[in-house]
Amino acid sequence: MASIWRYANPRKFIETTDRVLPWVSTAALAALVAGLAWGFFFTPDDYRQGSTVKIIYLHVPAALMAINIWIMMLVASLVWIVRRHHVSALAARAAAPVGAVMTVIALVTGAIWGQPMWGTWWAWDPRLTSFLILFLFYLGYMALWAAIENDDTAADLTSVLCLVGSVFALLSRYAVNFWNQGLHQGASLSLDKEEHVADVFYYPLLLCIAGFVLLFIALVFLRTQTEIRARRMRALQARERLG
Amino acid sequence: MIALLGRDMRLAVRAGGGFGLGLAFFLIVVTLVPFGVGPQSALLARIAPGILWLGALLACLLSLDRIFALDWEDGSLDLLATSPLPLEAAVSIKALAHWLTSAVPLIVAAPLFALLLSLPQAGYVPLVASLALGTPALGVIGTFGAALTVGLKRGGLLLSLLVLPLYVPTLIFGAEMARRGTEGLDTTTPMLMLAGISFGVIAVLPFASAAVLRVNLR
Amino acid sequence: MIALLGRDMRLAVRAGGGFGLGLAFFLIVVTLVPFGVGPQSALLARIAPGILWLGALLACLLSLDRIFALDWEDGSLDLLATSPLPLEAAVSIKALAHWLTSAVPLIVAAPLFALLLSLPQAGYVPLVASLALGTPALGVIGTFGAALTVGLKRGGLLLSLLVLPLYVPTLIFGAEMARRGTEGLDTTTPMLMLAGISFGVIAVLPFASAAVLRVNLR
Amino acid sequence: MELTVRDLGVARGGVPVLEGVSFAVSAGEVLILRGPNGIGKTTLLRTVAGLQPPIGGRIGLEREAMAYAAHADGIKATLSVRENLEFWADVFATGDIGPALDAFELDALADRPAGGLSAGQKRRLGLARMVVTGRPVWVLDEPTVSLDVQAVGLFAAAVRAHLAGGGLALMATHIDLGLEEARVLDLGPYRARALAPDDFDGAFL
Amino acid sequence: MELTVRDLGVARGGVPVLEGVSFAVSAGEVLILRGPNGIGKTTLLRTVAGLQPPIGGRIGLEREAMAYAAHADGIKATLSVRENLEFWADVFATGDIGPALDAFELDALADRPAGGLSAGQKRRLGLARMVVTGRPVWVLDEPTVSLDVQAVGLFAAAVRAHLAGGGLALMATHIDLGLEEARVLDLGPYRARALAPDDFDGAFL
Amino acid sequence: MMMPELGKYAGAVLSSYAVAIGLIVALIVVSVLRARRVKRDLEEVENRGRGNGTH
Ligand code: HEM
Ligand SMILES: Nc1ncnc2c1ncn2[C@@H]1O[C@H](COP(=O)(O)OP(=O)(O)OP(=O)(O)O)[C@@H](O)[C@H]1O
Ligand SMILES: Nc1ncnc2c1ncn2[C@@H]1O[C@H](COP(=O)(O)OP(=O)(O)OP(=O)(O)O)[C@@H](O)[C@H]1O
Ligand SMILES: [Mg+2]
Ligand SMILES: [Mg+2]
Repeated sequence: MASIWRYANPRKFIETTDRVLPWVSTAALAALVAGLAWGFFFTPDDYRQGSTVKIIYLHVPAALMAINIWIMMLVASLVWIVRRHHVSALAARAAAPVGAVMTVIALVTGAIWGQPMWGTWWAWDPRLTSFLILFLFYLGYMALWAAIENDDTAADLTSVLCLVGSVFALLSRYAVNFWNQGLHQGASLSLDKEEHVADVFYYPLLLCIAGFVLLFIALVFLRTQTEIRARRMRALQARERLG
Repeated sequence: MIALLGRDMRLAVRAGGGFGLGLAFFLIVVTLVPFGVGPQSALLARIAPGILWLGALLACLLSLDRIFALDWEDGSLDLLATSPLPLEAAVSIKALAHWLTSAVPLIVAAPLFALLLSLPQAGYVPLVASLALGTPALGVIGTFGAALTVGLKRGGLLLSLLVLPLYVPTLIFGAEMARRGTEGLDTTTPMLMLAGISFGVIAVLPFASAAVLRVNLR
Repeated sequence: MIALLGRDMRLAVRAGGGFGLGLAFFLIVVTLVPFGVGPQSALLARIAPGILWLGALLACLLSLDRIFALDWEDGSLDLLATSPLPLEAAVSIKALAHWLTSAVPLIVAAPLFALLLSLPQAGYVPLVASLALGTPALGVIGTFGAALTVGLKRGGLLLSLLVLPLYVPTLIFGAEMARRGTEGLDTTTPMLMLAGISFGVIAVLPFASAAVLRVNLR
Repeated sequence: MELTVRDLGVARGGVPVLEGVSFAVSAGEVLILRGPNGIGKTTLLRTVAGLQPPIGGRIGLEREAMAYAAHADGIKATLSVRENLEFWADVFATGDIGPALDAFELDALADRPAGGLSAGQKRRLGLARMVVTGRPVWVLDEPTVSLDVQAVGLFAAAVRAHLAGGGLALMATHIDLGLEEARVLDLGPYRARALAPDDFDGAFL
Repeated sequence: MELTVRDLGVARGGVPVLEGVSFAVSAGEVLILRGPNGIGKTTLLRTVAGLQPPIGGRIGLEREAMAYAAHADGIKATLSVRENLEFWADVFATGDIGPALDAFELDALADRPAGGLSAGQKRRLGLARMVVTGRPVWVLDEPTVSLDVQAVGLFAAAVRAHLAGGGLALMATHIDLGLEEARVLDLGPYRARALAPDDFDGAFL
Repeated sequence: MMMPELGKYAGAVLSSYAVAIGLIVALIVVSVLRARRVKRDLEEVENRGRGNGTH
């Protein structure tokens, strides 16, 4: 029985993901459409927030994904540093733009939600602020990948950046909490956990989260394949030129 | 001329994302201000026009040394100076390329950053207008500074030092125009001054820059 | 080791005035703020600790790319990497030299600038203390960023983009400590955090920087 | 077309290095400047190319006739070989880069980013730029540094083609370029004399 | 002391350029690498000097024994010639720079800022650094670029002195260095072959 | 399906759905297009390698 590292072989990875991709993407679309439709059309308004509560089906899954994708990139970077499997470095690269888009969605939906709820598009609330910082990390990570020509060098450097960045992201989260303490109670305006857990909102939300997760998996599979092929293509072209 | 513009734009875009990075720097300066100053949005709104102008100015400043330094280091500047292109034209085109790659994205994205600093709605149009009028002056003045310091190893800081005082009038009128606009006051005077500075500077400074560059080359 | 420190300091001083320029940039940023924000001293006093910290951070940032870029361009870095000096030591010494030449003058001069921004008397000691505690972290983090981007042609803006989010915790605690001190509140927590960040970063990051540098050299 | 230099004096960093240099190169000729390191060949060539003013004498040809290649090649690492050349072809309004690519066998490298070239390949690109300028006077500073034997041959052929087309060339080098027809000028005798120590005003020249 | 290289493979920019290079240089010997521009001499020397990892084979000497001189000289323009050398003498803990200054006739230039040197003078300073390292293995990439004939002689003498002291040298060059005793290795036969297109994993090397 | 009554927040809800779904769709489209293009290009390069026997 081969170990899971088998799938770190690029060819094996492409073969396997080619087989699962149709299923994952179908499931992702199904869950997303069902969850969003359920949430949008068939849930009641909240008595305090009115119809804006429907934004939760986008906002919360996107926020969750934004954080979890970074964690996934961290793990993939560690795998690259320790075991030097090319697929994991490329998977981290493939995931970053997805994570960045998720962060943007969380930020934008949050901002749109904030306008009616808090009367402002943006407040320097700790949670919002740490998301903005996370977005900056995504930007820096992608910019570093884009700026370096040699793929292995880029993989090494971005992995270290991801590692160091994660430590600092945690630190920033703590720092931001400290900084805004007692100055501005923006956070207290958001819903308590107990309130929105009301089942009517909860189940469609779960379905949406599942849809986002599946969508992420499908996208990462597809994009990793692309990165693998692009990398191989660059290698082949470089050798061709050697003649 | 178009060849030079095309080359400079291409270089800016290729050298690790010319467009995006100036923008990112602006974003980061704007993000850091609340960390330093505190998160109260009333306070932020009051200083927003000034900080936005400062941020644009610094983002512009940081990329100034790219204008000539790279061409100097690899010898292209010597070769350009011996080419049929008049140095005055080369300098103007380089200023234009710098403005297109570093200032235009800022102008477009300024409203978004204004949002982060809770600038009142009324301030958006004057802010963008003042940036659009003022940044060409920043670019041309900066090109002059870059030409002055081009021979010096890593003249970056010296460049900032020379250029920043020259930026003062532009900054004053620009920020003033944005602030007055925000508070609903009349913006004609600062706007005229800003436009005057920009046009004057565009008409005259390239000659000074070219002269200075010639001295630095010999 | 001392040879490298000596050389880097000497280079910083000779290359058009290392000490003076960081300071001058700080001065100019601090001077431009009132132009951007308006001259009311109550407002200025409120934002003073934050702006001073921001100014120090930006002055530090602007000189970061000097740390390795020059040595990279002229080939010294290759030669240093093949020398008996461990790269970790070289990186730490370069961070130290950067701190000595760019941050120490700022710390010494900070009270003067605080005066310009009408910071209340009570704020002087905490401001200087916070800068003294926090700037080493800025230097070491910046060295890491510089090591990351050393191979890239004019990676200056990318460097800022990578480094600024890493600066957030230091800035928050530093500015917070200065502000609390100014308002007469207790500064223990931010001070401890700031010291913790500085020591942690000094102990760990040079290894990451050296590793990254080795990757960039190959 | 003739490049005549009369009694030229050149200075570097404010210090005169060569004085009283005279020579003439007419169309179809090459003049090779020789002299030990530091005698002032680079300084002289920069002066002839119009990049710095002479401290004395005159250069009998306007700078618009000259194309200059320095120790550094002015190559943009992120642009491809073709883009690098095309840029100069546009600036000099000469259009076609095909002959330049051919002359230095750069076709195979044309689409590579110039930063990924080896030292000698970069140099070949730098020399190809001269072909693209279309100017009659080539001013070359150690053109064959880092070139292998075959590439030196390419260079000699390119120079001969340039001469055959009515051009002329002035170059400094320490090594043998395989251009037997070239005249050689040794700069040794023209070294600037040290200043008379009581010539106070002279020290401000 | 012997530098043995077995079956070495080197890559640049992720692309293998040389494969299966083997040679041995023992104390008192010089090996000169030859090959056309772009064959991979620089890459090979960097690998031997320990700046980049080989993609195959092994190098039978630790990098602490080697001193490397690249295309670029690592000279600080604002420091004087003496300060430049003294810095490296301190880093390599060898102390005295007198012999190095003598070997390349730099005494007269010792207090000049290095930025004001001519191309050949700079190169002499770069080579003087090798003397200062005190290391037994010299790895030199085109050492005599820009040097005049007399300076090439100085270089040959310095190499001979190094060999006489039990050192050895490995260098790449296109021109004749006046070192008749040197062995020459042509790199032509070791050019890496293009990849078999079906070797999928190989393209990740 | 009938449109639910969104009340005075219709703008907010609809625009956040529009933005979010738009971004997701754009991401998917970009990913798929790039995947196709790279796959095709790679095949071309591989075939070229086999065809003219550079190996
Ligand atoms: C730009 C603005 C915003 C950002 C960046 C943002 C970010 C986040 C983040 C990071 C989470 C955490 C997900 C988790 O940990 O489970 C979250 C959850 C949530 N947000 Fe926002 N948010 C924003 C604005 C808003 C607004 C205006 C509201 C509503 C008034 C809101 C309501 C919620 C709710 C109800 C949750 C789920 C709470 C929970 O899991 O405890 N958010 N948001
Ligand atoms: N800034 C300066 N101040 C004083 N002297 C200088 C300065 N720059 C260069 N020199 C000197 O001027 C002289 C001429 O230099 P130049 O580069 O022209 O020599 P070269 O003949 O081209 O030498 P090489 O063959 O080494 O390239 C040299 O002796 C050099 O040391
Ligand atoms: N980033 C890169 N990607 C692909 N190929 C590269 C890259 N950098 C260099 N090369 C190629 O690697 C080869 C080896 O270059 P190297 O500098 O080692 O040659 P060299 O033998 O030293 O040549 P020269 O005599 O011109 O100095 C060259 O063909 C070069 O074009
Ligand atoms: Mg010379
Ligand atoms: Mg080489």
